Amino acid sequence: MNGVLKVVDHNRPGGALLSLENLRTHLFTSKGVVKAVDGVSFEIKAHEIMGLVGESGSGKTMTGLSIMRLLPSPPARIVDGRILFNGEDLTKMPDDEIRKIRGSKISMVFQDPLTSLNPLIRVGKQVSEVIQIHSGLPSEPALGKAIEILEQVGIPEAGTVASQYPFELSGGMRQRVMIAMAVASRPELLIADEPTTNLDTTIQAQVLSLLRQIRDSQGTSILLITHNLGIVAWICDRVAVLYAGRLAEIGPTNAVLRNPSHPYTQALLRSVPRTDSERGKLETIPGEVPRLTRLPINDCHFHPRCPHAKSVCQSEQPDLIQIGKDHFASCFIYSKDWERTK
Amino acid sequence: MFSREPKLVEDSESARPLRYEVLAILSRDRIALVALLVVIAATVVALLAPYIAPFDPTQQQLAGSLKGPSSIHLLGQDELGRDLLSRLMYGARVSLLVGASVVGVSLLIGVFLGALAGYYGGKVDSAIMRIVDVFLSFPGIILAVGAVAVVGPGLENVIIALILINWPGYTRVMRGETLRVKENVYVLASRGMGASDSWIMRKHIIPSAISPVVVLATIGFGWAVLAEAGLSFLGLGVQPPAPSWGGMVSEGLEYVLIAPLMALFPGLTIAITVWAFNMLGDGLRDALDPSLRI
Amino acid sequence: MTEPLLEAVDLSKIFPVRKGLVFKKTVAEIKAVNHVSFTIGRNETVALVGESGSGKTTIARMVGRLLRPTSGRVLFDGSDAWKLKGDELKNMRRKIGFVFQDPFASLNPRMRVRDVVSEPLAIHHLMTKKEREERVRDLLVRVGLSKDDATKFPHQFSGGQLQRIAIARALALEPSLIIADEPVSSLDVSAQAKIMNLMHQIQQDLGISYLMISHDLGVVRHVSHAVFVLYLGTIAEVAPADEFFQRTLHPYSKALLSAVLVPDPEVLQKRPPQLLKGEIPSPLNLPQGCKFNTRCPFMQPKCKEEEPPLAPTDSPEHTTACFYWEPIEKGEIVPRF
Amino acid sequence: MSEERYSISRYLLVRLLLLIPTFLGVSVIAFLIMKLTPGDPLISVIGFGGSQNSVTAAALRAELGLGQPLYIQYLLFVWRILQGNLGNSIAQQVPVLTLIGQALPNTLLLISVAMTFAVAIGIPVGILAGVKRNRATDQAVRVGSILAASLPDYWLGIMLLILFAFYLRLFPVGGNIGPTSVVLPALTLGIGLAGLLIRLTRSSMLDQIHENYIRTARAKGLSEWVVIRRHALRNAILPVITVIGLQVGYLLAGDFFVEYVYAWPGIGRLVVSAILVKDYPVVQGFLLLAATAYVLINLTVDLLYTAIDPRIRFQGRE
Repeated sequence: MNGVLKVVDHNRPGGALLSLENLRTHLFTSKGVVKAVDGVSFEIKAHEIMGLVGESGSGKTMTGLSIMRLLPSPPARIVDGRILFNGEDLTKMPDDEIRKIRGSKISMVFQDPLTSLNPLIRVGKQVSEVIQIHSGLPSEPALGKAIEILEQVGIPEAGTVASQYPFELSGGMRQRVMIAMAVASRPELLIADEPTTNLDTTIQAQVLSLLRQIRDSQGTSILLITHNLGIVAWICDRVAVLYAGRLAEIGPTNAVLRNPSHPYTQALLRSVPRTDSERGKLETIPGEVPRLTRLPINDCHFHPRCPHAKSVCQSEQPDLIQIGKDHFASCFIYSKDWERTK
Repeated sequence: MFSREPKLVEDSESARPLRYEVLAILSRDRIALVALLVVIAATVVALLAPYIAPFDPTQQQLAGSLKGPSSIHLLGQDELGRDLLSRLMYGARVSLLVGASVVGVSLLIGVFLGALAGYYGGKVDSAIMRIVDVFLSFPGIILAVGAVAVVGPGLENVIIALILINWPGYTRVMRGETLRVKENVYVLASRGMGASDSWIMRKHIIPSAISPVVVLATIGFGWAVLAEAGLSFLGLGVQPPAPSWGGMVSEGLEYVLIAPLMALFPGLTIAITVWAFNMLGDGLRDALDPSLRI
Repeated sequence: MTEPLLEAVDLSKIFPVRKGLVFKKTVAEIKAVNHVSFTIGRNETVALVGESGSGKTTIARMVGRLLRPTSGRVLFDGSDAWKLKGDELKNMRRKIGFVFQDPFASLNPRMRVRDVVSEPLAIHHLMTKKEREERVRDLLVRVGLSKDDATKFPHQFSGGQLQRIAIARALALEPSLIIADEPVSSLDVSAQAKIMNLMHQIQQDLGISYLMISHDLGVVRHVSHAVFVLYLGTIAEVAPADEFFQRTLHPYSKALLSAVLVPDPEVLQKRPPQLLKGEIPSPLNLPQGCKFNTRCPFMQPKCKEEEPPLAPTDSPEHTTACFYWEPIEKGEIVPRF
Repeated sequence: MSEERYSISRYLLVRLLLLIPTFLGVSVIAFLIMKLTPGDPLISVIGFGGSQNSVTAAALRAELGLGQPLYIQYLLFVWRILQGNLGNSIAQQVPVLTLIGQALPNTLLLISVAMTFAVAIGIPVGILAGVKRNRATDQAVRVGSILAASLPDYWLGIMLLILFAFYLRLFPVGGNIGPTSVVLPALTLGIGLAGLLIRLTRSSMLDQIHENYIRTARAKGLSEWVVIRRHALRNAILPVITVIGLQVGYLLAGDFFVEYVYAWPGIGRLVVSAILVKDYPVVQGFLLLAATAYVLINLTVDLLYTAIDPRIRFQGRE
């Protein structure tokens, strides 16, 4: 098709830290194949915070777990595509090599810090464990370093906290411990999966600002998985919007949020309740998120809910089309012959 | 708790009434299905024993004493020449009757007292659970042997003794489940609509708390069969000449060096039957109830 | 002004913390709610806003007669809700409906939608079986579901659809007040908007009042007429919604409002979220004086000694529990971050 | 730290106090179970021993307070227990404590060998089955372990006896006549126990392996073996410990079928034969012993729990 550019350009110098090429991660369940991630491509550059947004079932967590190679298997499996990290394909990497990368070069912060921490191990030990395996430090100095890192992530009296158990800490503190574990080996990439979802509003702001500080001070790239467009607006440099396992739109945060181009992004933004608007009804997206087991292969998955849908949307899958500088949307509206299409 | 990602298994089985869950589990779990078939077969044999047994189980035929399997006596004959197969078939009646009545009554008592203790808490709970504690602090089988020894051997007494040692377990599990279930928001919602305690118990607590108790009952059935056979082995169960599996093992013990099959067959029958109930319970438990793992 | 539908008068709730396995004695108290009063008018939505430990859910349960207040009264339609008995109590129950946060938890997964929605009718022995089925179908259609959904089980629906079922159930007895505890916070953005619109529509059609509990000021903005901000069981600020979102006076309300991230990078650049220091104090160990003093950027010596009362401001119906709201607003006290 | 120790000793004290009502209940049952026996126990005793004359019988009657009202008999019974006197065996005219003291070491030996065997087999196999969930290995282990737990132990005992003692002549036929005597009875008990432990370890592992913190451990870059050993196993072992403890309590006499088949001179055989001849001082003594063992084991398990799981430790302090 004319006017269509590929997002991923390997030949660009000073390119991406991580690039996903046509990643497909499917879940093989008794009810059928769930195409959780179905051909997603994007890249994360050094020192940038990349937002990955979507609603339930959009495949954002599966994307994060695919990068970490931490998919629950069975039922999940990467069936196609490449994940290039510093030029190496993570999907092809043997288990013992990916293990060396996990927690040292790429690390992950999960949504629910209480259940994500081992309930029976003191938090200092949990942080020092990751230091020990990747630096080979003996346990004493590793613990000392762990306390240092706990301090760096804003935990007061880190020495005391280190000897406490997760259940003794508040939600915000637990998430700081998780972040400490993730940054202990100064990773190049930090994947944060809904890191503030169960936290209070004022605590959420603190944790997000901590993540930004980490990027600023250590130059860590961050893939921030979230459903909250406000979070994206505040701390992300670029954002990718997922819908039903596919990329709907990707671009610089400013461009995507101020000039949303995919009809889904547009509708999603309009349905966010905002404090700076008026009392009354919100705009909504008609219909429901589709069941992932029953999706056709060749269509735009958003077409049943799209106000602009034409017949082409039901029979072909749109490619990403460039809208502006670094800004792409996968919608036929931006194809040259949209006016003439039925 | 409020994960925004879809659950990996889209339609969780535990979110439906019990009968749907049971069907769904059995349709996937082949081994549990085999176990179910064994249970059904044992039940059919027990019910139809008078019609399908080739011989009268008490009919002696001294000429055939301790004879091995033959085309007429498929599993052979005992010391009095009685047909072993027929005796096993009639023995199934005893085993399953004991299993059903022990489990049935213990289940009723346990569900009732457990729900009461868990739902109301406080003094009701303390009173019920202290009694349960006392019963649980004896080795159950010894208590049963003692109780039968006190009131005398016989089928009814065995049943009563086994109920006596069984109900506390059901009560404890039901109480635990009730404690968990009553924290559900839908119970609070029901109270907000003005529901009475008895409504909440009938419509919400018992239906939601029952599945681990059902698992326990399945396994408990196997346990009761095993226990009855044990008591009969000691001569405390059904009295001769009426056949029972445990009694047959005991009779076989005397001739075990001459005719080992006489003890082998009833033992195997017990093992397979108990295995089937345990297997079925295990299959149900894996899917139904993560909280009950013993 | 007509008589309010519901009046909460000086409500307090203290949870005792007991120690000991045999002889339990109270060793500490959690003051979950301290002297909270508010009224809800007819056809009006009142929002209680706050973070964890603010006591908002406790208040909702006391108002809905699910949790007995330690002191204070709840007047519903003029009569003391906690003194009603028998038929009068049943009558009050019929007039108050509930919608809870997580629809997966608040609907019994073992019941068909039909039985879920008609449960309140069955509890109150209303209508014949046939009439109930008719009513369930009407209710399902009213909340935007199909009549055929009546025979399905909850697991066959999405979170948003389940919340519609929960609303249908709350409407079954034609209540005059619905207490909604975080009704949209566990839902996806697009489902959130739909549920909020549905609640709005129902209010317009049926003239229902809502007590809306939420931590999300964006949601509150769209549905409420009056806003109550709670911090650690105490009211920090009360204002009509339109005024609140124009002009907040209490430092906590300001911080809370600024921490709500608007999905617009330019707005956030102009007005970045204000970061509070520290954690929310434990309700077991409440600060002396103003409860917000440990985190307040405008804190003055007096705030550590005296607890500020909820006092009127220069604007009608706008009250706040801060000694220094005026100098703060005029910029006479500079924040320390 | 001192506060913690203080609270643990207090916790212990409270737990011990809570035993009083349990013991009262136990003593009532121990008392009643034999009191309800129809007929005069001494008749069976005299019939059994054959050597007692009517004078002995009268003395026995007086000692046991058999002529008194029931509650007096009960109070006498409790009074004697509190003095540490469990009475004499009617059948053997020996103090009950002596009989129990002779039998207990044998039973403990049997239980400990059986339990060691069961733990050595059950826990590793259970872990393996849990890690390889739903593969062929797991299914085979599943069928086998449940079968092992379903075998009637008297029958299994007989079969092992025929095979190993009569045909293969590897082990002695019965009694406790040397170190090899314990092998067959312990194996008989151990097979069922191993089946139980396999099931339990497996499901407990499965519970843990799906927890979020296991994913975190993997995300740190730990190898699968370290994830299982350092993270999953520690959490999974708690319910297994409970069951091992309870089983030890249960087996104190629950192994009597095995003791019976192998003529093993342990508690189980002592008690069951005492029941059968209505030698109720022995039965009563045993019931009290079993209940004491049960509660002490429970207490030990609870303390182990608090040592392993900090959440419980802190609840205890509250």
